[in-house]
Amino acid sequence: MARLNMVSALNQALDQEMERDERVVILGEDVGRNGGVFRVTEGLIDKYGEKRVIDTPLAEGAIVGTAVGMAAYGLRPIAEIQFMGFAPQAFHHILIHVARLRFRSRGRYTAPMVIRMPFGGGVKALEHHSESLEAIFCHIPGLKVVVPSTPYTAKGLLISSIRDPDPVVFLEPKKVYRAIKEEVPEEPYTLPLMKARVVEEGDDITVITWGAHVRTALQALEKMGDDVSVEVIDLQTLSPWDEDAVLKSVRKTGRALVVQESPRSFSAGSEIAATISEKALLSLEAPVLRVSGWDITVPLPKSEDYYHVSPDWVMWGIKKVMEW
Amino acid sequence: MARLNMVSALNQALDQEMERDERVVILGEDVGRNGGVFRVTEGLIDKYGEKRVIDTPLAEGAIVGTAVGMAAYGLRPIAEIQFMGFAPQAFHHILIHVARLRFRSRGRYTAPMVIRMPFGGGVKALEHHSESLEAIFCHIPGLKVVVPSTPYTAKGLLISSIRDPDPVVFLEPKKVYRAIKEEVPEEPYTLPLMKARVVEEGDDITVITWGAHVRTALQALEKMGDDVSVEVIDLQTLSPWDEDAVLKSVRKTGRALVVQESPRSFSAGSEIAATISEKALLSLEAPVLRVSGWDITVPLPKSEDYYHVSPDWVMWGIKKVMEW
Amino acid sequence: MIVEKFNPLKGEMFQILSEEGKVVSKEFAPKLKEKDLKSMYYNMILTRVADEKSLKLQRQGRMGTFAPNIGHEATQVGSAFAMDEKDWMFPYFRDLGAFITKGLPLKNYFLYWMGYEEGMRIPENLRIFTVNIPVASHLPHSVGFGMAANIRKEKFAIVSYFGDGATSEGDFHEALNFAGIFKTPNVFICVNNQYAISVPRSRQTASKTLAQKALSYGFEGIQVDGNDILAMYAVTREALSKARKGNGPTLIEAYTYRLSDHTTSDDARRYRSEEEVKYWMERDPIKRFKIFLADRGIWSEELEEEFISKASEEVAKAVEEAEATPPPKPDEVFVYTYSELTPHLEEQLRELREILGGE
Amino acid sequence: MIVEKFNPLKGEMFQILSEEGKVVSKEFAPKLKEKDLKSMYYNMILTRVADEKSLKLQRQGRMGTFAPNIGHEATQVGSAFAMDEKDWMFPYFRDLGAFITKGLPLKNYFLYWMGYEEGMRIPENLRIFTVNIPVASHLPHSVGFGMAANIRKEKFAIVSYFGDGATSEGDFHEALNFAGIFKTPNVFICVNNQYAISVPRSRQTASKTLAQKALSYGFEGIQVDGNDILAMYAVTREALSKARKGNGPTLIEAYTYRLSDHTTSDDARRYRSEEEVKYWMERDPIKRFKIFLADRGIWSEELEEEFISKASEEVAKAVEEAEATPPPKPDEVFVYTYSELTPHLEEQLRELREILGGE
Ligand SMILES: Cc1ncc(C[n+]2csc(CCOP(=O)(O)OP(=O)(O)O)c2C)c(N)n1
Ligand SMILES: Cc1ncc(C[n+]2csc(CCOP(=O)(O)OP(=O)(O)O)c2C)c(N)n1
Ligand SMILES: [Mg+2]
Ligand SMILES: [Mg+2]
Repeated sequence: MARLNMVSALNQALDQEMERDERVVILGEDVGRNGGVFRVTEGLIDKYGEKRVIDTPLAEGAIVGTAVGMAAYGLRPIAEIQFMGFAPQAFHHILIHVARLRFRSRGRYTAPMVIRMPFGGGVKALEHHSESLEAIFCHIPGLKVVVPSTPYTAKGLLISSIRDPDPVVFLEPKKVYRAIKEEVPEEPYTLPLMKARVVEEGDDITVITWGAHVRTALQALEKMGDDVSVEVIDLQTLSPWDEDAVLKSVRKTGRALVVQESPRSFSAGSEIAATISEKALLSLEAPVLRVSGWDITVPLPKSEDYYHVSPDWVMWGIKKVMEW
Repeated sequence: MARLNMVSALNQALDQEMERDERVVILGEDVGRNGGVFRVTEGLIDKYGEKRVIDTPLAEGAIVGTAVGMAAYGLRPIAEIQFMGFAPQAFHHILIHVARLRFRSRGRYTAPMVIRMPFGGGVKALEHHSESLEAIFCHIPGLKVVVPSTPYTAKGLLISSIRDPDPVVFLEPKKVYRAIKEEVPEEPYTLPLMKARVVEEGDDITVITWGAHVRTALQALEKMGDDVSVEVIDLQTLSPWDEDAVLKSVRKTGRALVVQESPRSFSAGSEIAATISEKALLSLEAPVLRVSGWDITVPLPKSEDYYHVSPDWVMWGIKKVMEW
Repeated sequence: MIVEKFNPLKGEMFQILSEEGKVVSKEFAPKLKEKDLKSMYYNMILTRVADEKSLKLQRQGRMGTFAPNIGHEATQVGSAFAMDEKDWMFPYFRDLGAFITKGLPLKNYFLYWMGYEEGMRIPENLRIFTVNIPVASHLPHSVGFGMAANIRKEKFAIVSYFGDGATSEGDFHEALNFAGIFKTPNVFICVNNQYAISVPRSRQTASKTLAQKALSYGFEGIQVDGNDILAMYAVTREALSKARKGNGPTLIEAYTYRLSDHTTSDDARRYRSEEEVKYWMERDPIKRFKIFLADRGIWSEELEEEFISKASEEVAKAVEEAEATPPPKPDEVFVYTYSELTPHLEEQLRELREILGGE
Repeated sequence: MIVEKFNPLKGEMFQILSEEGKVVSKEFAPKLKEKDLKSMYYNMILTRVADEKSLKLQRQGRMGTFAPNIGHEATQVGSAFAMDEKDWMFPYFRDLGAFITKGLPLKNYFLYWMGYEEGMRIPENLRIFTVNIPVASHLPHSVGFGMAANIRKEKFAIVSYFGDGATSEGDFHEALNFAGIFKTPNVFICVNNQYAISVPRSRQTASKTLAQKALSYGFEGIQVDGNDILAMYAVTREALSKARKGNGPTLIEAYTYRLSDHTTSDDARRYRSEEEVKYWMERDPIKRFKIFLADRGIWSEELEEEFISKASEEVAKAVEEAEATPPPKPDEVFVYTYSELTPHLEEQLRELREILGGE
């Protein structure tokens, strides 16, 4: 088993699915000759040709829009949006069509497709290159929103997403892309969608997170030592999310902290906090807090550390919930 | 004082602000000659001319995008999106520019503008004509999201929104447009943004709602009689919302129900429920519930009653919280 | 090739039947059998009858807001008649004649506008996409079909319909640009009916014609008399055959007029003059084709009556069936959200049932 | 009028200086004083020097990812030199020469690319909009300025810059369509540098030129040799004056080449050949202008050295100032969200301070 980073794991997933199923095609800006600006699609055009790895003109709306057509026709398109900050240009297609085609046509047409996009920041990026807009996609019925946090889960979740009959918005935490390596089986494998993963078991508090902040949470745990026994849950699929897993954990620990990168208000964390508070109220020994980005635009590199949750912030949050 | 419906009250607000401040201009599809498909801009082109009441080509992106330019230049544009279901076409401008221009330019440029749009359903409308996407706008830092519920508040809130130095997404519940009349002062007046309004005082439970469902809630109260003493709060500004008013009420009643039209998950109601549960945990005698639309596409007229919250649903929700 | 002969930049418009119903471009006149000509005429009549019935139903509250087609029959029927069964049709929201011609059961049409999603469950054997309400947003989808055809090396063409207003949307531009780059088998039919609700064509874009916009995308555009069913048929047929041969897309601007209100919620008198409407009433596409058919000895009073009564029956039957359709059940609004009902939707459906049961 | 003489549909491209630096269209050659010619040349040099410094800083980790301008100096400086102080400039993300020429302090530029929002607080007296990262999305804003100018009856023009890739976005289309309809005083300068990251111009659109896209919007488009600073100056000047007179917008396609990588994160060798780059290296716009200046006796070795050392000093000073700028304080990321700090942001700021203080 090779130790791969997330970029390689994703590349392997794409490669193997294209090999396995000739309906799978990739389209997007610079995904062909250039292999994608993050190199996730590297080498695929040489192997599968221009017809299946499609360098498109610069237009996110049409990338997603034509993918809807391909999917409805019977292909399995994987559309790459170069950065999440440019997904809004395709937002009407995602909301109005990707998510609703099945509903609108009473199942005659469907849009089984994956919209991949790197997201999140903390990597000294340009404006609009550090967005965490997941809450917006999560609010759209008909979409599945999947967020891997490690190379291993990235491969399995991407394969599952490609094979899923429903459209998947697949968010790739770019801070993780090359930051960690882990053992990734060579052969294709799937991981279930809509299922969370307990990353770390614990009894005192449940930390619920996803994407890059799974790592941040683990780093916090390392720094903290053993005083508090923390259960860390990686949601993996953010919508529809795995309520059962979260509630089960919180009923055990009695305390919960959501750690997320996006602005706090009207966020994914709000939904999680609301649902825990609604359904596990009697188990709660403290309010559910959210450690998160602030309700501001993600700042440029010189001030990005004021925005991005660090292990210390997580520790602060855990402490706050524990001491409540 | 005349009894006006919401359409007339809004029309009066627009008229008076155009009269008062020649920087105010209106643009959108069919807003001129036709007076808007809901007639909110009726008569304004005759009074203020084609230069200030601008019939645009059919392109929501450019309607908002050019309004950003006008606002940055020093005008006070009011952009009309014909139906909220077509706002996604302008979403990138709203997210990337309207909300961020001040931040991006460190205050050198700002976008004081109003984006008006009719929203919500329950009026036997076509596909995409019954949307409640407010949660998405609420999640965007830099925007104010304002939702009137009555003719009187509509006029005052619209005038405040036009005069506000920040961009406002102004959501007009089309179910209310012509449904109720009330006394509306002839002279211009403002109502504070970011302030909720207690519509009905009560002691047993707080119902938090906005837009068309303020009326639904009141109808429920009427049907219910005096068994339960319900406090009804109309948020008016949905983001940034008036936490203090809501928390004060819930600390008094100990119970809360959010009533909203949009899908439930990752919704505006989630934020409100999460915040109440976080900040008023010890006051809560029951979990905060959400009576809302389901996590589905708003159905066409023949099944819309399965989607839209009715007074009976609100009663059901109140009962559920009270009996918990 | 027709498209080579009519240059939109020079303001040339393709026509076969003059306004008086005479053949003016013999060279391009299609050779259609009497049976086909009759069938085209019948579809025009059927469209008109269904439209008029819909207006009545709407007024009686038996149908919701809808977009009438009166004046568009030649554009719709002529172009759709040129399609093969294997060709795909991407409609917009004002496409009754094309639907009928392509074979959509009228019942589906009525169901949809009566407010049943069921109406847009297009029968499996028909290559018709669902109605598209958000202006121009179906154009990228239709180009996606074209890209799929190329990828799969399948030989079919795709017709997408849209209005003059649609040309202003970013989607129009992005879709046609992709079509040009990927040389897809698309035929774009822009139904220029002179208005987008109240906004006149001259306010929609400063370009002289809509057809010339094709130049931006590296393929041909042509302006066609959209009230001339033979011209619409001929030009669409040519474009479809070009598309199927792999020679890329075509933009057809069908120059016509909306004789009715925009929708039943609209009052067109607010923004256009009686004279203008009268001018176009005289150019009714059905009347024009009738003269042509009469000149050939195909049309007669009896035929007209027969067609009208047959159409009325068809329509009545479709309406009856549609109205007899039971209202959807609660689960129907849930089950088409995902391929399977998710746990949270199951829970919500239970809640809905509880609420409804409690009433 | 230049635009009337060069028809993009016929593949005609406007040029004043041939590749050998000779004047080929005397008729249109601008009458510029020696002082101005020198100033233009200096700005080209300054742009190049600042660019090369930036590349060094980036490699040393003193600057973030940024988009170099090498090869674009004629397009940028020539066009910006044609602007009046009252004219507005809407930059995209690769516009250093235009920034410099329009007067933006270099310090601002460095601040921005070093990661300070402060860099885009454009000094009050300058009519420059902020850098625009999302491709093409600033075009509607610039048209909004044009609409405002018309509404207010003010006489200024607006130049917006964007790349060849930008022409594929819906925003390009919608903006230019509005400009055509409202006859705004906009000058759209499309910097066709043959690539959008790795995607070649031929893959971006099937239209023969980008300039001809103006036909879709009812105004003129022209293709210009973007490596010819005099042509860029002359054509922009004409378009600006047309705009200010109320005669509507113009689309200028500046035909040039990006000699560098797309950004410092890019490796252009992955998608283009050495020969191609070499071909264009020989057409370096600075070299061409130098020959012209030398022919006139304006350029000399001493002048060159003087300019380079002056430019280097300017750049060094700006970098020094930028690097001496203290890091932003926590409140700076909060206070520009709304006109006033809202209660919830106050609370969050307190929380941030608490977290930071606790470290
Ligand atoms: C994206 C979008 N914006 C606005 C609307 C509202 N609307 C419905 S039809 C219409 C005008 C369409 O005009 P045109 O494209 O010319 O088609 P026509 O109705 O004339 O057939 C408008 C603005 C819509 N359906 N979609
Ligand atoms: C809307 C949007 N999509 C994608 C990107 C990522 N991106 C940055 S520059 C670029 C290529 C731009 O090409 P072009 O317009 O030709 O300008 P150039 O970089 O060549 O000067 C892309 C795809 C972006 N910034 N904005
Ligand atoms: Mg029209
Ligand atoms: Mg380029």
